[in-house]
Amino acid sequence: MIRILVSPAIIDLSVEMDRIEAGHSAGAIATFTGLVRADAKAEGKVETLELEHYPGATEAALHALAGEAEARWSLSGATIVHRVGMMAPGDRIVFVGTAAAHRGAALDACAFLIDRLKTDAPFWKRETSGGEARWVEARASDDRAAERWRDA
Amino acid sequence: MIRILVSPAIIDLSVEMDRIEAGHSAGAIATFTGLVRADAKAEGKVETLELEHYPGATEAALHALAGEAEARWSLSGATIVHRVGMMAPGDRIVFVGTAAAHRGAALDACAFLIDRLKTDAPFWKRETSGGEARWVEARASDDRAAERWRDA
Amino acid sequence: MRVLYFAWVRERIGTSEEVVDPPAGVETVADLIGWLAGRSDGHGLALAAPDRLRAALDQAFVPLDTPLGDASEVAIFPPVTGG
Amino acid sequence: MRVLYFAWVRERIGTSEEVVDPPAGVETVADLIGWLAGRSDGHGLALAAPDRLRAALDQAFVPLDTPLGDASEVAIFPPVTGG
Repeated sequence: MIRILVSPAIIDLSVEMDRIEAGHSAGAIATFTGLVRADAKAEGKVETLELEHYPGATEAALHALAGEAEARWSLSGATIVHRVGMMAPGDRIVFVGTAAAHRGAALDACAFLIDRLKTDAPFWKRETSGGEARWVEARASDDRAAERWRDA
Repeated sequence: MIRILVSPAIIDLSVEMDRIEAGHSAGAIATFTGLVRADAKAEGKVETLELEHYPGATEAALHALAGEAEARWSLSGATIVHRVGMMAPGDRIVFVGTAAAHRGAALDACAFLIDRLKTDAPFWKRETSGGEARWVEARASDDRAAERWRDA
Repeated sequence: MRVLYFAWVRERIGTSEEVVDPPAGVETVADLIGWLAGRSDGHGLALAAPDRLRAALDQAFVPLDTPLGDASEVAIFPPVTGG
Repeated sequence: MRVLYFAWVRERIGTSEEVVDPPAGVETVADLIGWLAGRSDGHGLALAAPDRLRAALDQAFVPLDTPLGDASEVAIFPPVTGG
């Protein structure tokens, strides 16, 4: 059971946790939640984070990733919820949940989804700090994290 | 911030998720939830699962593991909640949550805690199926999963 | 052919979408980027460094040397930064 | 010395806890298990196969060849199966 949601609404963890637990006899559920950090920058603390996406293509990319994980780890459930639009420090940006019979599959699939989402789904972050907006640069470490799932 | 709870009460995910998110500026939260599976056995489906523990020693072992994870991955939060007593299929047995600045630390620490909890904390499972109770056997795969965290 | 722009590419060009009719000889995504760069100062600024750009053809990520083929939608954007 | 039993060890012995005073010569956890095995049929049944047993001294897991030293609490139990 795949669930993909890209929305400006606040991510409701209790709804997502209930959904990933419900309706199947999984023994193991792994989740990852990404939050907006109030990192201290040269310009000051991050005040807002804005997420732009490519409607249609983003959902398709997330569906493809969830489908790949579901097949590779025999998941009984895979959820990806990603917020878009304007956010503040502490807000949830992304929630990934995986359900499987055993913990290794759930944990690996969860790490796979968040690593690959960072490189394979069309989202762009713009931070504001000290009143100045700037587009966040992609990181080589994210490319390497995504790459390790391609060897196997 | 370490939170350890060993209790016969139902594990409340919304309370635990709120706690692990609150009070620190983490960017990444990973969780693992273990559920009682209604596995089909030769004797029939699992009807109940009973968890016995070693009061005092169990909490101390979980504290030690959480402290080791907190130091090794610079966690801002580590939660381990383990249920004891009588459970039914679908019930949550264990919840592990980790909070860190970055996802790699949160995900690795979460996997570490559940892997090591399986071999390092004194709990014993007794299943009932087809009206017959039997003690669950330890698995060599759990020893191997715990062992991989000792190399590094 | 519909061309979509995202993030700072969109901001520099000043539009999120336009319909273009590239001439013969524009065969790959990289060719299209080179041709689009001449349309305005904003296009030139946005598209001057193709190594900083990524693209999708009909909503699927592709390398810049990919032939346009009969794609009806091309998207040009910086490396993605979601999650 | 307080001895605690858990899971099927506890069930076979028929008690979760007892206070014992082992004789000289009982120096390690394994020695203690061997000596306890003679206390009753239940003890014998529970403790017959030390390779299936694990132990803790004063609440810390230890290998069975560990000297008892001045531990005041010894626990004997099957391999753990939590999580």
